[in-house]
Amino acid sequence: MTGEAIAFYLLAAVVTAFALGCVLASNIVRMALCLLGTLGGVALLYFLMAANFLGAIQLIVYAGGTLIVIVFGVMLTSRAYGTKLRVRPLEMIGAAVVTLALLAGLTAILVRTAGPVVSPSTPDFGVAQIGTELLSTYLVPFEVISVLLLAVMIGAAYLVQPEKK
Amino acid sequence: MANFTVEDALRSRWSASAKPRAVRTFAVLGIVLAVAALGLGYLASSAPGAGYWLAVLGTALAGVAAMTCLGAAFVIQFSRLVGTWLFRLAFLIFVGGLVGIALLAWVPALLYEQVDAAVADHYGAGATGVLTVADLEAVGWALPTDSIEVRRQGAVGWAPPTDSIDGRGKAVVGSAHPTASFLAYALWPLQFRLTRDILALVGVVGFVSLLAMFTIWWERKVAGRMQSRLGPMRVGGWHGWAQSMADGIKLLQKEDIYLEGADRPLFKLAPYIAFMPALALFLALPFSAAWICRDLDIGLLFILALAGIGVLGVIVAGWASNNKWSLLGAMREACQMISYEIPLGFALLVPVMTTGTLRLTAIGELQAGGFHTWLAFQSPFTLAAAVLFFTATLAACKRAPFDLPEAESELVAGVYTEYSGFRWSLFFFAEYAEMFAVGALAAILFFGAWYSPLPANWGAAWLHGPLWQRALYGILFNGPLWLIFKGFFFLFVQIWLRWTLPRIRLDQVMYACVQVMLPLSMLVLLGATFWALLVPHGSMLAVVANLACTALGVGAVLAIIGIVFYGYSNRRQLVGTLAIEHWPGS
Amino acid sequence: MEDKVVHGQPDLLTDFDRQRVAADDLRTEELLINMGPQHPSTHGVLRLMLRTDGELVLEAIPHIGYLHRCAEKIGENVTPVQFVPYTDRLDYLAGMNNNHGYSLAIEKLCGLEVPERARYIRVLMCELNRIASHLVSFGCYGLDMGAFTPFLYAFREREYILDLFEATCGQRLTYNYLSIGGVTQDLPGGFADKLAHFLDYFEPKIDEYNNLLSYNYIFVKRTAGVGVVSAADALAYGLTGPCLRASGVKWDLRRCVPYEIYDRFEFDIPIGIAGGAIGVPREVVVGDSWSRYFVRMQEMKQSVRILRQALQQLPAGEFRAKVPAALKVPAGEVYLEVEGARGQLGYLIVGDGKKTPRRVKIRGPSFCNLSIATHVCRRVLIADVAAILGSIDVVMGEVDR
Amino acid sequence: MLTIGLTHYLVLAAVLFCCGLYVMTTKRNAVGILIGAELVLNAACLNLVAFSRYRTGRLDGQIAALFVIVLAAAEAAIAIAIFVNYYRLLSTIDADEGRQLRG
Repeated sequence: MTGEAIAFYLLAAVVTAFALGCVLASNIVRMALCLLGTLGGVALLYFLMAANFLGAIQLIVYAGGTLIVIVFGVMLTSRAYGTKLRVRPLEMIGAAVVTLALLAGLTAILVRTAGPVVSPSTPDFGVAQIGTELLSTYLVPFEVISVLLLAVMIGAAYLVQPEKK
Repeated sequence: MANFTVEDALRSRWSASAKPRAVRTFAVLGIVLAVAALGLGYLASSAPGAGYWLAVLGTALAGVAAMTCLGAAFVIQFSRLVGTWLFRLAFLIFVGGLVGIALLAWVPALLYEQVDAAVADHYGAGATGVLTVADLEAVGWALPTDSIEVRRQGAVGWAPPTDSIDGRGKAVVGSAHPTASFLAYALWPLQFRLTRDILALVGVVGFVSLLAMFTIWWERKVAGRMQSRLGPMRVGGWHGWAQSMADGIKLLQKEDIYLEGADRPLFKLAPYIAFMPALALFLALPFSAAWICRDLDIGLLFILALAGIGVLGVIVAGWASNNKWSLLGAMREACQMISYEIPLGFALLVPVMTTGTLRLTAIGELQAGGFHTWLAFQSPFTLAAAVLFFTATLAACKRAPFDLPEAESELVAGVYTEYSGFRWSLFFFAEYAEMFAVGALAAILFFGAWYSPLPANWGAAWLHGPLWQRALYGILFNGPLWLIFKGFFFLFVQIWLRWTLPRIRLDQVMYACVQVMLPLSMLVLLGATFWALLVPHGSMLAVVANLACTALGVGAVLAIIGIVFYGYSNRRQLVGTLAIEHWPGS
Repeated sequence: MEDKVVHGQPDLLTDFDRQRVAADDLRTEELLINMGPQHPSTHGVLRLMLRTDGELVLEAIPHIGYLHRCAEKIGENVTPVQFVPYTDRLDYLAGMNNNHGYSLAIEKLCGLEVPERARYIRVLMCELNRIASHLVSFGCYGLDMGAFTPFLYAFREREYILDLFEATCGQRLTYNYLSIGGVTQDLPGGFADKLAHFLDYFEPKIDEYNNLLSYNYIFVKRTAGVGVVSAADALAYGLTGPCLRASGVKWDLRRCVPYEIYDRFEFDIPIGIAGGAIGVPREVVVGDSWSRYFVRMQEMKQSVRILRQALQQLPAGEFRAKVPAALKVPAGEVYLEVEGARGQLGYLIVGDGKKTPRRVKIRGPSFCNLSIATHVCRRVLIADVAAILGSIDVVMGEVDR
Repeated sequence: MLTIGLTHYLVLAAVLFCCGLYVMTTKRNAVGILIGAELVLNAACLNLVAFSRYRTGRLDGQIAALFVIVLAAAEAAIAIAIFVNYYRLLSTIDADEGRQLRG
């Protein structure tokens, strides 16, 4: 049993538990917290895969993001309507069947097509390399994304601005 | 004056059945945790890679928790004894702590290097292997003379010995000293990374706890002095130094109250969500080039991320309390955090851009050349970034004048309204830990990190001298004491501001962020970019700006010192005759 | 939700206000919050029902009566001399002023003549107590705004005044000192020196506190333009005291309807001044919280002036008129108002020849001043409610009586 | 089983993906659906990083994941803006019923 295996199984359990928490929670704030747990677990998985920068970014961006989700979850819902997310039993069963089937299918395919387990031979990339790559190989998508972010910022501001009467 | 002892605090609290129950609970918990720690430790010793890291974390946390629980059981069982004993020896403990910190500064250099040298001797440079106690016994304990130098230059943290330490002077091998046998047994565990990491984690946990306790007491003393009173004076001997300890014991025994209708799991969880990140960010916070638990190449991002997560605990606490004041406090906290992280991030980008690295030790090492090499004094923009950073951290730590989430005159106690006892104190541990962390971060990023204002190469010769010269070097030029000192300086400024300024209103907080700090920080970042592009290092303009900023910084420090000195020497005149004469009631 | 204009002050909207009004549009649910009876900034057991939209207070409704102690009814069942201690408990921060008003009313009804020295002692005590009361107001207001330190300073100075009171009458809070026909005992030896000493010490301190708190940028930003009460509104709601004067109405009973011996002293009536004048920050609007607060600070200076003059003129002589042991309240009715620390404190006493009055009615200034709270606390932030309440400076003992 | 490889991560990502899918289909709260979407996106990110680590040996996967994270943030911002508008139109929730403002 290697340390990586221990860590992976531990984190996988945590991530799965939190994801299931998201599924089972009926309260929006709890759901958001479970989401945070999942995201944190995934961030640790990134650390496990030596993607340190990505892990940290995940924590920063998603901590902020989840925060907003929670805040709006609190503000936009009330116990009367929002909290008890009433799910129709039929819908629930249907969704469960479909998702479980999908999961089973995916897992089966993944396991069957799994190649031999190889240890990664890649070096651990540093932040500098990511930066260099972003500004050389991936410069175009990088710029596109930044333009998109600007558009999103303006769009969101436009959407929530009070109506002129 | 009769001292208020722990026993006094306990006497009023314990019911007949509570004491044995608490002892039993703590003892059982402690044993379980100890077993868990041992198991995890065993796993960790065999686990390489990231799993090792997790296991170490688990081992250390479980170990600390086990020790805490067993200690609590012991203290509660023998509270009368412990109380009197503790408070008799108050001063000794205090002085011992100070001396301990001073000595600890050289542990990595003196002990770890020694063991590493022994390993290298035995297996050859660059190789790894495990020494037996007998091997260690054969090693003489003369200190490797230039190991400290190597450690300082290497700046490798507590990484495995093989990482970068090469070509260092060999330990002198001599005949077995009478104490060598004992030392060998004591030092044998130090050759394992696991031991060093656990020591580091225990050190971090201990430091954070002591930090919070000390800072709470200190804040009360500072507040008292600013308000022409004495502050805590009774518990303990000297100036009520044990006040936070007694408060802590009191808080531990308080009833854990839940509100009807509160979201209990979240309510219980929230203090931990707030506390754990505040604790964990110390893992990446360097106290000096060698004194760091994990020297991450994304250290700054890591700390920022954890600080962001801690806020979530406060928000969840406010929401789960089922109290409208708490909820309003949580909303304020959310507003404030989301807004102020942006100028904070921009301000942080300036030193990152100047130095070109996110690794905190690397940023720190660049400032070794004395006062004028500190990053804040490199250009007007870095200085502005330092000011912006400090202001934004005030808001991020919800300290006055940005303490809206707990604004006691508006929101009762804001998010903390419904918390009591231990959970309540956890929030404060988190708050003070974070306050110190941002202070230390300000020091690392802008104000010379663990270096004194004197250039570090001035006393370099002392590194090869006897122990006292090395210790003096550590005190005068370079070492964790300097970072702690700087961190506490910024902490003091935070305390000072809190007891001086009124609170800002919510809309003004948002206004200050969005309309003032955000554009300013953007301009500063832009300016710093152009400065880096257009002003070459060593050019006339750069030197002039450097000198001017340094002069400004020196002037500010001298002004503060002058004000303090003036205030202290004229305190009687300043307060007024009446206050001194205690008139006319006496 | 209906009116987008801040009620009663359409021309005083600051940029902040506009932002706040605009923020209204993001409608979230309305929240009913109980501010009090246990709340740090309601100064006692006031309970405010806040109807808020997030942080924005739509309406604040004061609920009072938590400290009702039947003072008026007790007044009808005890003799006037016995009732004096009860008046101490009305406005417990300015007990001397309460004693004063009641004593004056009874004296007027019974036709008692008070000796000169007693009148001067009364003025001394009332003005000292006014300073003490304003100091509490100043300190607590800082506390409401999140500034802790001025509170301790204010209480330090107040402590000296209380020491003076203790030396004089043995009490520090409820004095029972200004009694019917004069004062209960003469001033202790050395009082004049001690008081002069205190005044010399205290007067410069006021400027120090102005520099510390009144002109603090954050403090001004928090209070200036918040809770503006126009002069017309102030008069309509029956505001008196500093609250009225801050709205620009130069009305002080000590000067306008002089009672006791106040016509013998020279002093100014500080009123609220619009921002930009000397010593007034730019943001200040007449009648806002800062004006109310600052009027008190200035009044302390005026009180010091009065105290100095009274101390200089203090005559020798009797300290108390001969009051019949069984004082009967003659048939008739008297209504008398004095300028208390918080405004006009009125006593209506109806006698019918018995030992006890038939009716005692007290006009507590805080009660009327508090009534403006609902009017002003509209479309303000929760933090502003604390600012407004603190600047009105209510004492619940007087509101509930 | 004891050595961790690509398949392990892919299966975990599949689990995450299915959880997210389920949340998206069943929850009726808009914010809940957003949370489901975040789960799905995370599953995708995990895949990208795992492939980058175990197959390509280059940074491309990490950078793609970086883009996904940024896009997810942008998506959340727009989604929340839409929810606010939606709520503004249909704000029929009783204000003073029991625990106000609770989620």
